[in-house]
Amino acid sequence: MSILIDKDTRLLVQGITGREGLFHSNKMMNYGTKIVAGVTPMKGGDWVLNGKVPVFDTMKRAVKATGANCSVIFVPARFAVDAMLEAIDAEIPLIVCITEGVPIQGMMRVCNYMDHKTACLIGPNCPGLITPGECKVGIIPGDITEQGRVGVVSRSGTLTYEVLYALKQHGRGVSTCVGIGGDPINGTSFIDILGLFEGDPNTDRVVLIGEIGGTDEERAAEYISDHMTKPVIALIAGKTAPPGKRMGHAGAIIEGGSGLAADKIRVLKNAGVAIAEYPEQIPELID
Amino acid sequence: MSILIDKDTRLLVQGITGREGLFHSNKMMNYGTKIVAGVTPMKGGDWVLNGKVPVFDTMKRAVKATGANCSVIFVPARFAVDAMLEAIDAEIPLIVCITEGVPIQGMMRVCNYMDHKTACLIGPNCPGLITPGECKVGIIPGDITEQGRVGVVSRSGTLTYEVLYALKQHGRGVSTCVGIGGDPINGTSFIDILGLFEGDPNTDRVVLIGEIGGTDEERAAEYISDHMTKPVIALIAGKTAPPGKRMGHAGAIIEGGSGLAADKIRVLKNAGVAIAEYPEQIPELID
Amino acid sequence: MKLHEYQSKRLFAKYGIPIPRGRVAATASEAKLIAEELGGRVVVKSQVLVGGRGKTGGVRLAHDAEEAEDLATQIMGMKIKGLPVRKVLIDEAANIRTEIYLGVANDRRARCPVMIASAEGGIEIEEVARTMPEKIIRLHLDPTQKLRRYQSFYIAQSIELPRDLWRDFYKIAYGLYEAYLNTDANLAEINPLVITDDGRLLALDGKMVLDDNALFLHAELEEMRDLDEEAPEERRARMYGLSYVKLDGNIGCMVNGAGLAMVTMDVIKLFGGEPANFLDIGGGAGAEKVSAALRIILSDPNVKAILINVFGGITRCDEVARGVLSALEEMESNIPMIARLVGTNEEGGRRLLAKSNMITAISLADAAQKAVAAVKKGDAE
Amino acid sequence: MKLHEYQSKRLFAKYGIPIPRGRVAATASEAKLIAEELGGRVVVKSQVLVGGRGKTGGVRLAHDAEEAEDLATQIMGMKIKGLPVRKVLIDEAANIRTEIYLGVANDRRARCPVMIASAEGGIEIEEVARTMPEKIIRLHLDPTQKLRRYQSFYIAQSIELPRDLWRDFYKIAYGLYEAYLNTDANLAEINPLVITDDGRLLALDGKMVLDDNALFLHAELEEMRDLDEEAPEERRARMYGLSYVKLDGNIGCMVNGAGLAMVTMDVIKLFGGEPANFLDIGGGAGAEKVSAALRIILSDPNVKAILINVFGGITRCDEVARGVLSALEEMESNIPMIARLVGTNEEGGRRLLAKSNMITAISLADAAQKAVAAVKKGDAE
Repeated sequence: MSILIDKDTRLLVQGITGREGLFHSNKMMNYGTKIVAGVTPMKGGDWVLNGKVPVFDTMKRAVKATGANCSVIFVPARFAVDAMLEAIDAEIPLIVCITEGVPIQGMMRVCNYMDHKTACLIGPNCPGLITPGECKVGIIPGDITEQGRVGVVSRSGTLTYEVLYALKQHGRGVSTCVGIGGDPINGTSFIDILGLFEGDPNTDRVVLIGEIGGTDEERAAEYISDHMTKPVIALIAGKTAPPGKRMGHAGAIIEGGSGLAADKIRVLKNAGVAIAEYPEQIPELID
Repeated sequence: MSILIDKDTRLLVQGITGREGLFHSNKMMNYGTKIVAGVTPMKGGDWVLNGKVPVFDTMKRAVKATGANCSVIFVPARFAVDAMLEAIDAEIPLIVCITEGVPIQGMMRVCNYMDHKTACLIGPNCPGLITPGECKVGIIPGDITEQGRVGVVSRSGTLTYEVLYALKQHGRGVSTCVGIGGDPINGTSFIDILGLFEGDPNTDRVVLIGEIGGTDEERAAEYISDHMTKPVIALIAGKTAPPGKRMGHAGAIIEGGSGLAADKIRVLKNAGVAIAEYPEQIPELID
Repeated sequence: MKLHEYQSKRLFAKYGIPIPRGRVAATASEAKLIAEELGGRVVVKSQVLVGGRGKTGGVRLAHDAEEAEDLATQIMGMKIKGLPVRKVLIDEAANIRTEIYLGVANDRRARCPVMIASAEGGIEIEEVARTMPEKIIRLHLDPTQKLRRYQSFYIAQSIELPRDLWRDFYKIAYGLYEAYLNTDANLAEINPLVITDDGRLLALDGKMVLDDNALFLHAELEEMRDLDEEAPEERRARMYGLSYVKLDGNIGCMVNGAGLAMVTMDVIKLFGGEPANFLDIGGGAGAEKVSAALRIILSDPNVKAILINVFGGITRCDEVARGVLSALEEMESNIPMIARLVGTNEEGGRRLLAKSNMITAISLADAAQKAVAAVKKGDAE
Repeated sequence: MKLHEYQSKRLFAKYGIPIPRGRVAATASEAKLIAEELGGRVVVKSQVLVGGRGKTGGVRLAHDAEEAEDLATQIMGMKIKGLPVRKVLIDEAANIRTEIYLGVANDRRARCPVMIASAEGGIEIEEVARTMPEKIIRLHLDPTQKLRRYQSFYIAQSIELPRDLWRDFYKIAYGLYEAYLNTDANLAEINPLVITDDGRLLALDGKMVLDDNALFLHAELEEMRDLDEEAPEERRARMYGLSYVKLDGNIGCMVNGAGLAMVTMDVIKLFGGEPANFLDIGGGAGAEKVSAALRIILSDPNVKAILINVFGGITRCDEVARGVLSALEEMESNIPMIARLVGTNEEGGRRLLAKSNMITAISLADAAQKAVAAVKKGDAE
């Protein structure tokens, strides 16, 4: 019915006792997500969310006790690398890191470590995932999207909300929306998610939200033209961004001629992708 | 006709200009092994072995220029970790490290690095391989064995020669003989080689030469009873070795009750392996 | 965070990389003193955080201490690409035989560090990449390992470095990689790395860019930040945790989220306008932050209209409205403002702004069109 | 190479691990001086490279400096498991609430380091492994990464360490892993790591075993080798690059290759004999090395027969023969010798030995039987 998360997802929240962690855990639980455990070192033994969710000191203990199969990370940036490594070591199959501001070399070490393992990492610096009506992992507002057959994958946060909102305004629902995050080095890339959508019987078409910097969109274009049968619509942010300046996202810096929005749009068009100029155009292009 | 090496092996020698490297390169070439290149940093451009083999400064250059698909390492112990890493980086599929005295933690880093890659490493501290009549990689004397249908795998050096010699005395030839080395941490283990012999149509039975220390023989026993259809004969060295003392091989130290010869012999027997008391018994057990 | 040349080279020296003798001066007389100490010819180098200083006359050769003082006076009176020169580095002059490029950077695609080298040093590597891509050697490195000798030899051979310099080159490449790893750098480059006419390797110029997100691991490096080198509004933005980039247009933008902020700029342009800035207030910004953001936009004299585009999630629209109102209380302004608030507490936000003289919009396209129209109207008046 | 307790603890301290105040003494009066400096109760600990010193009276508590001097005198007169005590460590006495075990070792099977911990400290970990295996916590570590906080917390929790000590425990576990990595250790252990009755963690006793093959990377550690602690013949063997272990039997063995040497011992035993030693002359040994090896064997008064088993490969049989003859020239001996030489230059070797009074054998089994017979014959005479 969806990719990566669904109603059987057993979610663990790393940093559940923090302000952000607790706030969003409440929202996720209210949405219907099964939160089975939280982890905060030195807070093991506490219970949170009206006494419904136990807190553990370490991931290994939490996973053993609760059978969690997905973890979402809300810890401060300075602890995020540790949190990801701990989740990998605890053999969590799906790890979602919301935290923004993770050091790049720390992420290199995480990716290097992951190469030995089978975990799937979404993020960091991402809004997380939502499978409308079933499960939400992260911070995507639950009320701006509904169940449907459009898959959404994005490097952005609020721009994703904007697109989900525009889709909903036009009566379009979503199978799963995945925010892969805007950092220069992250876990899952566009092509991983495109492959999952291509194989998902409940996804008819895919919206890809990219931005300047890096070559993820170019690789996606290659993948789409080689492997995708489902139609793809793309929106690329940063057409007006001047080269060499960092536009908020650590990933959105244009390095030495590559990573330009115009180049990305050109190769995506060549791969048969419909390009939207702004969010409200997307529903029109789908119809 | 054999495993791992044969007449199509294109061998590269790391440390070819050293005393040991040059001596054994000569022997290997006289045996019929195709030596296509040597590598010694700062000696690139030289030619050795009567001007037949070019020397390169770096592995990448040598592999690119000669299409080598196997490398044998004769460099001094202090350069061996580098040599192995360089061979892995140059994407050599079969790496054989003869060098003795490689630091253990250096080997841990090599193994950790290999986990990302597809290379196969034999050794270190091993005599290498021989496929009689076709190819020899390492230092096993060519005249003590002949072509046949017995596979030999061993953690030892001269003890292997002794066994090959005993087999030849009784008219038994060998498909391939692999010395995996006596260090506590090495690349390929017994079970990797047993699997290859099991799948090799030219191997009828296998001789396994083990020794005290570690649990490689125990894992081999498990593998034999689960996966091997061909008969296995084993010789385990160190029945009289006192615990806690290092018997030459860095791997042959008995640690805290495990690794004893008696334990190894027991589990091998239980796996249906015939146990030889001394080398000359092996040919008798084969007949 | 970019480091000055002299800061980068000081770090290099710490990692065993040979650099010219020299020191930084903040006044011309100090420059003279240093030149006297060094003796002989010196190079007077402006210390500003932009590339291409040489072409603009920001790097000059002095034959003696008097000339060094003169040149320092001249250079410290300059602006290079808009940045005033406040310091000069006085380095002993080297006799150069060959110029090489050597750098370590993040490879996003391979998700690991990459060492880059070229026999074509002394010019920007981007320029080499454009004109002579075959002259660039790239080698991926393992972020958990130190540089290995064979890796440096491979590079040395590939850029055709004379073999007698390979061992020294190894020390330099090793040190550069250590410097990159130990400072959490995004970039560490020596350009040019020269061979002197007496056959030594010397790091003549250097540049390091550190990862702002990793500075908490390196308190000692944070102190190297040169506050004078940031545009004052960018510094103010940074202090408030805002992400702000000044641009040349006249429609100020305030948006939550980097992607949405870029799209907002794109849509303004699409409808014929020119954004005056990029500004991301981040997630969950409170009224104070929003107020600071608006004041930064208002302080730009080019701004003729302001577009506020907020998609509430963690960010609450009523908080945004409160911030806007508080900024407008402090700084009165006649600049037309277009607000488009959607999501969390959207009603509350709209209600608050209803009291002010604000144009509202229902969609991003609508908002952008209204902002462009407002500028045109202003121009016409 | 094993380090003494005091050497290990000195290294620990360097890596931030808290150890008791104390110093090593080579004389009883020095011990008294140190005890006076420390004040209060002290522990007098023999420094010998064997386990189980406590049980043999090699570790004693002194209530004052005079008692410390007395105990030091007694202990320095002792032999522990055959080793004379030449130094004592004088440590301030700790009040112990709990004893923990914490170590890092090589995991051969997983091919990486493993951290081992147990709430049952103060006894040998092998003992715990045998009697209470469920009390042992193992955690595999990445040799390219430092210890992570969560890893130490997992261990701390598993051994039920009070939570208020977790942060201090992290520092200790982190330091121990650093010490292990930075010295290329095979083993680094704190046993016991105690909680004192005022609630602090303290490394009361420690042990490190370094990788001999990695000492070339750590010249400063090689200097810690205690030559007095090796049996003189083992030291001599090491200097010649021979691998020698003395055993209790009476048939001396000289073999090339460790595996073959062990099998030679096994076959001697199989035919009713007892090997006097393990001796591997290594690959490609020259006459001088062989001669040294034979002299070491001959210096063992228990030896009643000698078996020389050489399978020539890199090693040349004629070289071996030459070495044997040269040793016999130096040290005349009536001990019967059985030589079995096969492989490279086997003919030459046999020809040389023909001149001497040597028994030859065609196979290993044959050689072993002849050696056993020679001993029996000697005993009978």
